[in-house]
Amino acid sequence: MNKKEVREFIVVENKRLNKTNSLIRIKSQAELPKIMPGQFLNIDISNCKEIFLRRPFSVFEVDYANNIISILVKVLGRGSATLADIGTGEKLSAVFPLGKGFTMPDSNDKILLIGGGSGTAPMLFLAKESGLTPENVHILLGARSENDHIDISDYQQYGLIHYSTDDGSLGEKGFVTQHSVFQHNLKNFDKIYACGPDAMMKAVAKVAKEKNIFCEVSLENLMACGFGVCLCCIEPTTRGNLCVCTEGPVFNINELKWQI
Amino acid sequence: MNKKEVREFIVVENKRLNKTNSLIRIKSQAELPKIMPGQFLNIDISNCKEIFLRRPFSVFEVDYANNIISILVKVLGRGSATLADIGTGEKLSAVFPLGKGFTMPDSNDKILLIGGGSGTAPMLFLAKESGLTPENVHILLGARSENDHIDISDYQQYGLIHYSTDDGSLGEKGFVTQHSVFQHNLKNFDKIYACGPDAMMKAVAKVAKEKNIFCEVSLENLMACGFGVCLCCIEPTTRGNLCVCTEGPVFNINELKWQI
Amino acid sequence: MADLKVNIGNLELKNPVMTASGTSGFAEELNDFYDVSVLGAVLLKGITLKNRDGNPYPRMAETASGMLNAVGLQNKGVDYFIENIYPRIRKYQTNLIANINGSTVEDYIIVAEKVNELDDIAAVELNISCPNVKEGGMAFGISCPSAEAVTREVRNVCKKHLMVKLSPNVTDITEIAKAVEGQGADSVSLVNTFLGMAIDANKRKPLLSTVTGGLSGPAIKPIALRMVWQVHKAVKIPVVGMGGIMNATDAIEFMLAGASAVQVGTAIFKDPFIPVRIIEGINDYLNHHNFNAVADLIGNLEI
Amino acid sequence: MADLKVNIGNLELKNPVMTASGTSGFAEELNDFYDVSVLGAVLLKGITLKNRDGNPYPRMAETASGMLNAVGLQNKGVDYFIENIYPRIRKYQTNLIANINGSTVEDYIIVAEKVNELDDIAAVELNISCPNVKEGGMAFGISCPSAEAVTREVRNVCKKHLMVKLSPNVTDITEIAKAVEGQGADSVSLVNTFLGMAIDANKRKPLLSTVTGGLSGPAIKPIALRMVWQVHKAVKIPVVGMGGIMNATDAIEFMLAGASAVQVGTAIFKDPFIPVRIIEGINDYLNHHNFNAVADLIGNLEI
Ligand SMILES: Cc1cc2nc3c(=O)[nH]c(=O)nc-3n(C[C@H](O)[C@H](O)[C@H](O)COP(=O)(O)OP(=O)(O)OC[C@H]3O[C@@H](n4cnc5c(N)ncnc54)[C@H](O)[C@@H]3O)c2cc1C
Ligand SMILES: Cc1cc2nc3c(=O)[nH]c(=O)nc-3n(C[C@H](O)[C@H](O)[C@H](O)COP(=O)(O)OP(=O)(O)OC[C@H]3O[C@@H](n4cnc5c(N)ncnc54)[C@H](O)[C@@H]3O)c2cc1C
Ligand SMILES: Cc1cc2nc3c(=O)[nH]c(=O)nc-3n(C[C@H](O)[C@H](O)[C@H](O)COP(=O)(O)O)c2cc1C
Ligand SMILES: Cc1cc2nc3c(=O)[nH]c(=O)nc-3n(C[C@H](O)[C@H](O)[C@H](O)COP(=O)(O)O)c2cc1C
Ligand code: FES
Ligand code: FES
Repeated sequence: MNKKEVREFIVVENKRLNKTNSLIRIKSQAELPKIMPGQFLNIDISNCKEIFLRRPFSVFEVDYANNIISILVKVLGRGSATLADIGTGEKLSAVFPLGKGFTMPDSNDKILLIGGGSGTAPMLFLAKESGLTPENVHILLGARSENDHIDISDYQQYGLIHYSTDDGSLGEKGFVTQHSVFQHNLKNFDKIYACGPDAMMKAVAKVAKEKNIFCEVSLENLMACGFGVCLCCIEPTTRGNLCVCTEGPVFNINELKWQI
Repeated sequence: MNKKEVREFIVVENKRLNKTNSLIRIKSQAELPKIMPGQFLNIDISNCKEIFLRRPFSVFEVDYANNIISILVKVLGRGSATLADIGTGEKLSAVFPLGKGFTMPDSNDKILLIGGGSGTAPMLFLAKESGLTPENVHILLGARSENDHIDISDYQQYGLIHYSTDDGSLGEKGFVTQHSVFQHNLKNFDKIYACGPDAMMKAVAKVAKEKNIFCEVSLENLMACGFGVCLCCIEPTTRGNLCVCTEGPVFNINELKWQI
Repeated sequence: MADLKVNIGNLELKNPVMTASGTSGFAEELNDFYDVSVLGAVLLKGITLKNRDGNPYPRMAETASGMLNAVGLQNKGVDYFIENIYPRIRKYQTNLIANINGSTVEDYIIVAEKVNELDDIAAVELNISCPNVKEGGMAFGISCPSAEAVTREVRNVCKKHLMVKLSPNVTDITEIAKAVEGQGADSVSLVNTFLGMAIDANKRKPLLSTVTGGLSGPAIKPIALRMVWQVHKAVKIPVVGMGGIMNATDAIEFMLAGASAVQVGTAIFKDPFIPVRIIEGINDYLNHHNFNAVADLIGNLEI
Repeated sequence: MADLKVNIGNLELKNPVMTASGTSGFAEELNDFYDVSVLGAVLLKGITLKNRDGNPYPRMAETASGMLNAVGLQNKGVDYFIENIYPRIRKYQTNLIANINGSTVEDYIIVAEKVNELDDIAAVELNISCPNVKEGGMAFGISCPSAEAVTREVRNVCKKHLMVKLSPNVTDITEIAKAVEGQGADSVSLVNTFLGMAIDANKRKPLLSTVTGGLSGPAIKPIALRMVWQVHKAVKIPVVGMGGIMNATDAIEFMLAGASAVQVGTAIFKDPFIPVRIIEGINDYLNHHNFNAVADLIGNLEI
């Protein structure tokens, strides 16, 4: 296994993408180790008085040339709100790289990436790193409304982008599982990957299981340590209770004991 | 007694005066009540994760026209260090005005103001507000070395400034009580006021007591509430244990039970 | 506006937010900031039979999300209170509750008898849990027989609502709660402070003159909440909850755990307006979650 | 470099900094960050006779300057440990200490006997203070007779240094400490977590699947420090202190209060390097204050 570290980064950019999402780029002095899509950082939000533990965030992008890691932060509570306000030039300590990444697709695979809410980052990172031609990568993002979506037109070079919104204000109306790509073309995909709200992942997993399509999901269980010592983040699996932070966050849906 | 308030101010200036002292100006939207020299604010240092309670700081200057209060912050520990780094535009909550001020001098009094360390602010405020002609106000500031003194040449309009330093790098060498003003001319003064380290105030009080000169000191006992409800800040006096935050911080030395 | 009234037995409160004893003086200090009549009740600073100077300075040490105090019940005695303080504060349109203390059972009895005569004192909080006095105090509150004895004797003389304040420094707080309930307590309030200690590593000395002191503030909230929940299940009399309440959410958690009302203590040192904001915040919560009355929250936790 | 060696009875430590059980896995996870041989000792995750799944998710809730956990001793049982984990970790050049647990006294005895056979386990920490299991656990540690019984029985079979880990959820921790000392404990370690609770006010549900859990972190430090001080004065065997230690100053405070060594727990979740920095910080403190040896700090508090 890779050595893990606690490293201090400097915030080099913090861009508000919409009402609740920010893109934060952090730079390290030293070289970065190889980071896989699905892996995450555990970040010390040091000037939030109300929180005590670190907060986990998926890696969204890695710029190895400049030693920069990007994350997408969705404001959910006290810690994420403070992080979303961090200033350029401020220091940020992260424990990384944590967790195991996604099973990378085979070179002739056609894949569907489904993201929602705070689960968008690992999906886009996987799209970029998949090494597949854009036609074989479909990215389906769900949100409540157009305003909740972030602009990801950059990712057209890595895949075909589909949107769904609860109110129909962008892309197709309804949940991601009601989207035409999902409804009609699911059998075309060799692998499905999903990250987002529990209900979304379960809805995806249910159909993937029925149709017997390979499907991995990335879980966001509450964490204390992030590196396997506290046993707080466990998920019941066919191999017993496993730590999401070390054995995950990515799991094949066939391993999970979800009631779906 | 004056009504007390919890008010939100905006930091309009933060100037580093020397290695450990900063001048911070905070502005209120609303009009300021009359504040007396010796009174203080209890400040919420909201982005210092390590501290829980507010921290008391004396009022250094009041600009009633612009609703601005100034304080002098000497870095001592975690809270004062964070406060000294506060940025312009940031919010700052203060409970104020707290405590009772100094007994104001009579119009024909000659007074000696002795300040050291974090006790400088109330002395300078008193010099300014005394209403006396500059010849009748002597300001004696003590510090370890020239670098620990702040530049107070502005205050020449309010009084005669004397310095003492432990190493003789500015003014006379030695403690404030060894300074020539103190040694030779003490009997000329009708009132002595002092604020600073305990040892300094006690040395001043000892001599004032011997020579039977009116002398008030401003204490800096540890405080939890700052407005008289916790009884943590008490000082033994001839009237029993009194709260420094409500019955002080200014006390006549004859009231105090100091072993001097 | 939701219905914020709660009853603690025969004690009626306009809302469930009280300020805790030793953290709100004799109500006057808070009244310098706002009209204390908005509060459900004010618990007065602990009083004893005779004048007490309290413990020497330093009496306070800050800790992570909390503080230690070793005030030691400084007060001028019950007679001074009756002659000099009570006449000034009796006008406040809120429930004033006397927090009574003693080194011996006899002390408690005499203070309780004197308080009987004060029409504008709504209730008595029997403090058997002060960790900062050498005699009496917490010693009464950490064993069932002594808690029973003092409660029984005070109950015999006390004509007012009798709230017994429990110490958290025990193996099983429900045993003590049941013991005082058995002796006629009208309600229990919990928790008082936890016995703690702080050290100045550089000076190699304790930070408090008394070495140990009482821990309060958000640090203790999870333990206090657990105790309130346990006691609520164990007794039939109303429970008044406290320990680290800083905002309306905290207060609501205590009520869901079974408290009929709450006391706000250390939070007042951070901001004397916190009790007022908690009242407003509870009202907002009730509206947002479609409750008509705050009383509907009491013990309303889905397990 | 000051002399950092300390002896806990017959147990020699290169320095007084251990990592606490349940917060440092089986040492391997920390070894991903740095060489664990720099540590005085590593307390291994609690083991039981049989496989335990632990409690359902969610098992964790953040609190002010602390956290609640309700892990419930998830582990694969002592045999799995011996066959699969011990062979991998025995190579670490630090004292590995097994934290043993049981639902019954017999459980404890069998686990202790099995651990006897493991040459590279330096000592046994007898956990009679886990608040997160239905049977056994804390129940053993909160009454003198049961604490005595389990200590006596394990002492009878245990050939290693026997450290007994005490629960803080008691009225008088010195009574329990004296009880286990009387039955042959070589040392005591304290404190385990405080029983606490957290509630989601919006959902009106407990945040932990088990309703209550164990509170750890800086929030509990003042209480833990007081208990270490009391126990140090009450017993002759060495005391190992813990509870909210985040930095070298905290660790030094525990040693001044009477701890011969310390354990670092929850702090590791914030930063796995904290134990290493504490070792460095203690060394700096000793140099700065002109102490030759860390052992000079133990109980060196001026009252
Ligand atoms: C492996 C992993 C990767 C993640 N990647 C991202 C990412 O790329 N971008 C992103 O925006 N978010 C991500 N998250 C979620 C992120 O960690 C949480 O949103 C954040 O911790 C919330 O902290 P807070 O202080 O703002 O919320 P709090 O104020 O602590 O809590 C607000 C609410 O959120 C819930 N909550 C708190 N922490 C978590 C958590 N870890 N998981 C689920 N619910 C939680 C609380 O129960 C509470 O209801 C990830 C989480 C995990 C475990
Ligand atoms: C009425 C009053 C007026 C004051 N006016 C000023 C002022 O104008 N300018 C100024 O710079 N300072 C002033 N002080 C002192 C100032 O409040 C403390 O320096 C500050 O609280 C230290 O906080 P900290 O978090 O930096 O220190 P901490 O990290 O909390 O402690 C560092 C060290 O300082 C000691 N300490 C902490 N608080 C106090 C305190 N209130 N009094 C004495 N020692 C303390 C601690 O015991 C510790 O040894 C005043 C204090 C009082 C009571
Ligand atoms: C400085 C201080 C003084 C206190 N004095 C008393 C007292 O006189 N009588 C009493 O019953 N409790 C006293 N307490 C305890 C509080 O009333 C309350 O029980 C405790 O602080 C826990 O609540 P909190 O965390 O909200 O402060 C005191 C607490 C503090 C911090
Ligand atoms: C997540 C977690 C798991 C724990 N598991 C154990 C355990 O298995 N055995 C044990 O004796 N103590 C266990 N503890 C208690 C710690 O060892 C320690 O006693 C306690 O956390 C106080 O120290 P701290 O504040 O430094 O964490 C656990 C604590 C935490 C936070
Ligand atoms: S978060 Fe600690 S084991 Fe996963
Ligand atoms: S600081 Fe609370 S009474 Fe003075």
